[in-house]
Amino acid sequence: MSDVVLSCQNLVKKFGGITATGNVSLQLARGARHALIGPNGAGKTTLINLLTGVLPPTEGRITLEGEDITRLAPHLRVRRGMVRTFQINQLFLSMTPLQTLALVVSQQRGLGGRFWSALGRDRAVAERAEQLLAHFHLAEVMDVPTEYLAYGKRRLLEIAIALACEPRVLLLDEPVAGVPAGEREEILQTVAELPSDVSVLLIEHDMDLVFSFANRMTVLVNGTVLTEGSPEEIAADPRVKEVYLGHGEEAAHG
Amino acid sequence: QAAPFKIGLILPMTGQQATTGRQIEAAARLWMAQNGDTVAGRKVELIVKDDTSLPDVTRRLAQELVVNDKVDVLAGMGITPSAMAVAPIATQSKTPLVVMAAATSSITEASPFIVRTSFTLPQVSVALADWAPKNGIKSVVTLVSDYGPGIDAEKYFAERFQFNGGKIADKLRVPLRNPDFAPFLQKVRDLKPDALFVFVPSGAGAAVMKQFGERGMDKAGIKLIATGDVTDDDQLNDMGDVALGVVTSHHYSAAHPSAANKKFVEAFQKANKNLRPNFMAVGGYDGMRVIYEALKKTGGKGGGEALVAGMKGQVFESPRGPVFIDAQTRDIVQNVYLRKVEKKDGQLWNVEFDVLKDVKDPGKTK
Amino acid sequence: MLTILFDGIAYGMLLFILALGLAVTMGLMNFINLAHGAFAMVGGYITVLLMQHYGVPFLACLPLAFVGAGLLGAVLERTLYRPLYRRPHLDQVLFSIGLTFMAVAAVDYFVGSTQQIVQLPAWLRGRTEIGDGAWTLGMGHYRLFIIAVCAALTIVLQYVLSSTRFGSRLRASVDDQRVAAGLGINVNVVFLATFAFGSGLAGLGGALGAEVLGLDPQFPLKFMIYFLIVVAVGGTSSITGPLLAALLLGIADVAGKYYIPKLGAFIVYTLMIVILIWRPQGLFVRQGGKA
Amino acid sequence: MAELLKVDNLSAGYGEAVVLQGVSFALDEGATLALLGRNGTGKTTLLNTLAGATRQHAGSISLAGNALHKLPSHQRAAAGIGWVPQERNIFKSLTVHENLTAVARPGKWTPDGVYAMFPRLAERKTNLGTQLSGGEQQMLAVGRALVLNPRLLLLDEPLEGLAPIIVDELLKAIRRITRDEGLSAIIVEQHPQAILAISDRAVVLDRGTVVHSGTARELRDDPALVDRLLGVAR
Amino acid sequence: MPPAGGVIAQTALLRASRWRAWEPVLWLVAFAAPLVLRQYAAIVNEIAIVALFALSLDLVLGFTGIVSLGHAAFFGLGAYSAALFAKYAMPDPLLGLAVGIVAATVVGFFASFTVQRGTDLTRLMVTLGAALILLELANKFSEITGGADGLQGVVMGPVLGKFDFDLEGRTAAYYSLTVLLVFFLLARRIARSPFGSTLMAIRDNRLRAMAIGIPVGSRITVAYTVAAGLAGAAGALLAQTTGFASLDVFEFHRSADLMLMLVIGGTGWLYGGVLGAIVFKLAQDFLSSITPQYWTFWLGLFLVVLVLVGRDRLLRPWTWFGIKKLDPRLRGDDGL
Ligand SMILES: Nc1ncnc2c1ncn2[C@@H]1O[C@H](COP(=O)(O)OP(=O)(O)OP(=O)(O)O)[C@@H](O)[C@H]1O
Ligand SMILES: Nc1ncnc2c1ncn2[C@@H]1O[C@H](COP(=O)(O)OP(=O)(O)OP(=O)(O)O)[C@@H](O)[C@H]1O
Ligand SMILES: [Mg+2]
Ligand SMILES: [Mg+2]
Repeated sequence: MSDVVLSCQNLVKKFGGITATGNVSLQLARGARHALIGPNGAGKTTLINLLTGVLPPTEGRITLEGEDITRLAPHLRVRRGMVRTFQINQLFLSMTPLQTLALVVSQQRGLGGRFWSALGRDRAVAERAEQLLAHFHLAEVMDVPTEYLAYGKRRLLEIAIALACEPRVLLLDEPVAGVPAGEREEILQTVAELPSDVSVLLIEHDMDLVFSFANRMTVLVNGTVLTEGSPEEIAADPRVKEVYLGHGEEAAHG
Repeated sequence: QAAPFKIGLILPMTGQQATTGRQIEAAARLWMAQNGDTVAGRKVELIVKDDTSLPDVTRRLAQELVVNDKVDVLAGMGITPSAMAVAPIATQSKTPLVVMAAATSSITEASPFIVRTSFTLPQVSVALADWAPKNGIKSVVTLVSDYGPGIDAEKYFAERFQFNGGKIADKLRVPLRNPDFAPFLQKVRDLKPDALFVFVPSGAGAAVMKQFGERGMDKAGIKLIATGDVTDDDQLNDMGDVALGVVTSHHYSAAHPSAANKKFVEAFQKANKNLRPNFMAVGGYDGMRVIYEALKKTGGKGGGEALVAGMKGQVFESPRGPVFIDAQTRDIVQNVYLRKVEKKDGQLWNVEFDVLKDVKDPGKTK
Repeated sequence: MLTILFDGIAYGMLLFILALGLAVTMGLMNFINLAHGAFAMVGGYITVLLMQHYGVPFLACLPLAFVGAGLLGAVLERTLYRPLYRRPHLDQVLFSIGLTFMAVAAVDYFVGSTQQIVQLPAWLRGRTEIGDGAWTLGMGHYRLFIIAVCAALTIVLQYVLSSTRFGSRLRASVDDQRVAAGLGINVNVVFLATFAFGSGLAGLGGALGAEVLGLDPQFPLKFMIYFLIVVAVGGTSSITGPLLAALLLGIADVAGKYYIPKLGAFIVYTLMIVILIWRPQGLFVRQGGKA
Repeated sequence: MAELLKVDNLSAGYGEAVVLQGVSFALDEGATLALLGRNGTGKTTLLNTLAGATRQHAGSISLAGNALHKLPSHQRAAAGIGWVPQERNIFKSLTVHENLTAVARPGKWTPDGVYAMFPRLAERKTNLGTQLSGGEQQMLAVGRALVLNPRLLLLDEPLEGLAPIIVDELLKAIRRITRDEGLSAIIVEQHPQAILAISDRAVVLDRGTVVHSGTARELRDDPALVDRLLGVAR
Repeated sequence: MPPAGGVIAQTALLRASRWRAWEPVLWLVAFAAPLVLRQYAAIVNEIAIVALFALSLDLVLGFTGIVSLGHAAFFGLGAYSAALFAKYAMPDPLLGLAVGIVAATVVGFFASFTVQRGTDLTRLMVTLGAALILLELANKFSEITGGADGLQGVVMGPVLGKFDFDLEGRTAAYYSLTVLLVFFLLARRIARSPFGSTLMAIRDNRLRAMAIGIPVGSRITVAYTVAAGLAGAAGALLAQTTGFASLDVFEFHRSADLMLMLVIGGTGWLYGGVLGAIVFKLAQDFLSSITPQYWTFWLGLFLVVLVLVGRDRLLRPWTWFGIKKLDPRLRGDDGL
């Protein structure tokens, strides 16, 4: 098997007259820390939606570990290890963080169909949920229903859910937007420290974070790939500066 | 002083069938007001319950009335399924059940404790089927609501009418919940029969007649004939001129020309804000009479079997005319009248112009 | 043939006019107002009682039914409905059914449970026929009248909603009351006006429909299903959706009952289920983006 | 410069829960205030309270002499508040254009002005609110507040999710608007550096109370202080 | 760093599935009722049946977030299959109950595919339409079903070969209560299990549920099918204890009343249906015996007040649920 984990060929997505994704081909290597950047509305979120099966592509092919998953149902892609976070929080509002994580861990461990024992009866599940809560600073609010959490806490929960799925391929859509500066690095640190065979695709507009995190970058503009390369190459690319980075302070990094 | 004699009257007081319940309750109370509430030394007590036309509720209420209130007689029953659901209780507890409204033929066979004082649809439909061929009606389309009573009406009318040499051009059944009769009436119009025979539950009758007129069917030479439910006395007066001239057959008209009826109608209207009694009311009124008389016959002792025996074979002059309770079937035998809607003193009435005497329920002669 | 088509259209229009108010409160305001039929009933009774007891002409009764039901709607909105906008839909169902029960019993108490019958003026009672043979078109005058009123209403309403700012302010308020208010939209007034208008429409529908459908205290419960079908099939995001849905259902129902009377009762329900499974959002949803 | 906003001893929260307690500060016309604080300290609640979207328990807010706290939410826009909520809250059943026109008030800023500032939105004029990318929604939320032609802009994390190049432009635009048009702004941000650079004043909240209030320069020049106030408690 | 072994998390999680002190009390009272208050046996039976029916709706509505106004379809199926079975095959109640459950479950399985997609409104209407079509079918096939007159001549044998259905209705009450309890325990298990949590996840956020690998479609199918089975059981009980089945078991107002009861009691906590059934039935019985003509007014008033004042404050003044939920009205713009 090659060390390309996830790849797509000639993906196209049209919404009525709008082409959100136009002929994108992308390869995510095993263990990659890959960043996807591009101006607002470039089609980054759409690409993730296509990869995870939330949207059906108009054209093109997606393969995961060599298997064609273009038409595979979303939850089956998750079973194969592809997990994502959402740019706009998608949480279970009536559940507490603890219940949420216990549920996700149960589901991940194949216990989601169990109906004869109580949620949490399995000690290992509870333990993992507790670890995640502690790790994401959610322990003190673990019994508060999600709908009453402040935005930042919800954001943390959003990422915690994704990690609770024990991903092989992790797609992060602006995971730390709304998280205070101090905790951002910490969270991305957690992600960076995932086992080295886990591949991560990160969408993020905070260039400090992107450049410290990524070892490979793709720039998407108007639904097509503008360029791909190492962080240094991207930072130096004048076209990227023009359409995306601008000449502000951020561009100085990298 | 003997314990009071209790009558459990279970009726639909709310919902679609509410008018049935109101008419019967009012008539029962009228009977008691006119004839006193003590019979053969026993005080008569009426317990009214609303079953909202749900048979399982009817059954539970009957159960509770029998077990808790220890009623001597069950009465009422707005719709056939209610009567059917209560029948086993009547049998099991040996409590007479006087059916005052429900009109399906087979009800009286469901329990030996059932006595009926209303009517059956076959009874009134066949009368019309006898009358029609004699009056220049050779072909008919039937239009009935698609449920038990409607199918009864259709069946007995068509059989008798064909037996009498008439031709049934088509049989149409309309869903019970049918807001618009236009397509059915248009179909009838296109078939051009001599007459349209209609049975719909009272309430929908006005709509049929109106749309019949609106569609110009009368001008196209089609007559409207129906069972008396369509020109229900309860509403007839509000129907307006569209109802004029409609020929129906039924066992009771508020315009029945007899002293007994005059007295009944006047008293009923006086007691109920000028509400006109209809065929439901007379069923309730006569039902009370049957119970009273039976109680008298037992000398105030009551007892299920004795009461039913006392009810069987009663012959009396009802507001609707002479009636008797067939001792064998426990069903009512009565005259069926042919009536035409006419205007008298600015009010619409079902004026009787012909009568078939002592009609038994043809449904029992199978 | 043509007559059947005409009857179908008229029946559809009638359904539409009755469901229109619901399309406004439910579709636009996102409030599940099952008491809609009660407002229609109020309109119907206003008409019947005014005609019977005060000899008010039918045509004059229609606007009065609209105003009467609208006023009632306004009063109830201010006193009872308002706190419920942001409640779960199920609470709204509970509340509005309760209100309907009360209305049913109250009308029964005050007016009685018998059918009320509207006496139309003579000029609405007739019928005109044109053509002959298979292509005869027979038009009941009253049905023509319903079609005309309905068409006029649709045009006015569609204009108000799509071309004025009121429409978008209303939808904004429904989408997010809190933020709409924070951005300067007087949500209370917008809702009050819309609700009163929707109730008024229901009243008008009741006044027009009483003639064909009959009128008794059970009216709101008897016809609730029909209103809901129209709104569900038409989708809840526009006025034209329910209109087309009502026409479709009306024509299919009338034609079906004419040609295959045996299946009479099944047609509407089957059609509805098929459409809803095929297009779960309703037949005519608002399409975003450039087509 | 005249004082535009004065918040005095403000307490507010959700339902019975009190989130803000005794918050007081003031802001001059044409000045920009950076509102900082850790997660969940009540920054959003403060902005929402100014916009009238929470339950206020005590205290007063005056905007150019008007007692804002006495006005219902919808009249505060007329009084001069322009609000960009944290979760954007784009009206989902309205198109981009309708999102702007539904709330617009007469004044210098018109939908066309917004389109000039965010050309991206012009291309998406007929998209429904939910059919926008995250960043586009953010632009629309800012535009929607501008067409209210407010005197005081409340920006809740306005830079979140915007491309760097747009961030630069937006910061410049905010600076220009406050400088040239005399508009005031309160900006909540997680990134103190970016925002302190264009702010005149800074307020730091912790657990619903003001723990620091001063000039923006003061904070910018004292990283240690920033770290003490905003650093993650470990 | 984390405290060893996840003890804290586990205790917190299991708290939700522990029996509260009042629960056995409630059931004891229920089972004592037909003995102590003999005259109420019949209504206890009726309440137990609708409570089971409501429990079924709670599984789909309260837990999975699928609204249904056609639940009477399964209720009716259960009722007719049990009645027909008793009439033509065997009068044994338990076998008949099983037949009713199986019939409803099978149809429920196929019906579950119609509620997979769409909005609340479309689901409401599809389910409602399905029930009405069944109603019309039962009407059309009157040779088998007895049509609008109802299916008569259903004679039930004794329960377990021992207990005859008596006139007072005590056997019926115990029979229904027992079946209710059994299915309640089953539903309780399901609701507190990981499976139950995945249903709630689907209710809360379908998109996210998919994104954590929950097979949304098949979960809905299972939940709906199980619920249909429970509704069928309730219908079978009704037919068996009344010895009668008629078309109204399919009627719209059965589903509507059911929804009212469930919402009165509160969705999503299993006891909602039971509580709602008790309150609704008793209120109806009480009011209609006082004023048989106008009781709907008072019932309506009760519903209106219930909603305006808030169910929590009226019916559930206690707080065993850890965090007390804020009244949703209080969130948002009631600024001064
Ligand atoms: N459902 C939809 N219908 C129509 N257009 C859509 C839809 N969803 C997205 N778009 C458009 O497709 C384009 C790509 O959107 P996408 O969300 O992928 O952008 P993005 O790169 O994630 O941007 P951002 O950085 O702002 O999040 C946008 O212009 C958006 O308006
Ligand atoms: N709707 C609500 N109901 C009850 N409490 C709430 C609600 N929204 C927020 N809170 C609580 O109010 C407190 C302050 O929240 P707020 O959103 O104002 O914080 P913030 O400073 O904006 O945080 P962030 O940086 O995460 O956006 C938090 O403890 C939160 O749990
Ligand atoms: Mg995006
Ligand atoms: Mg915030």
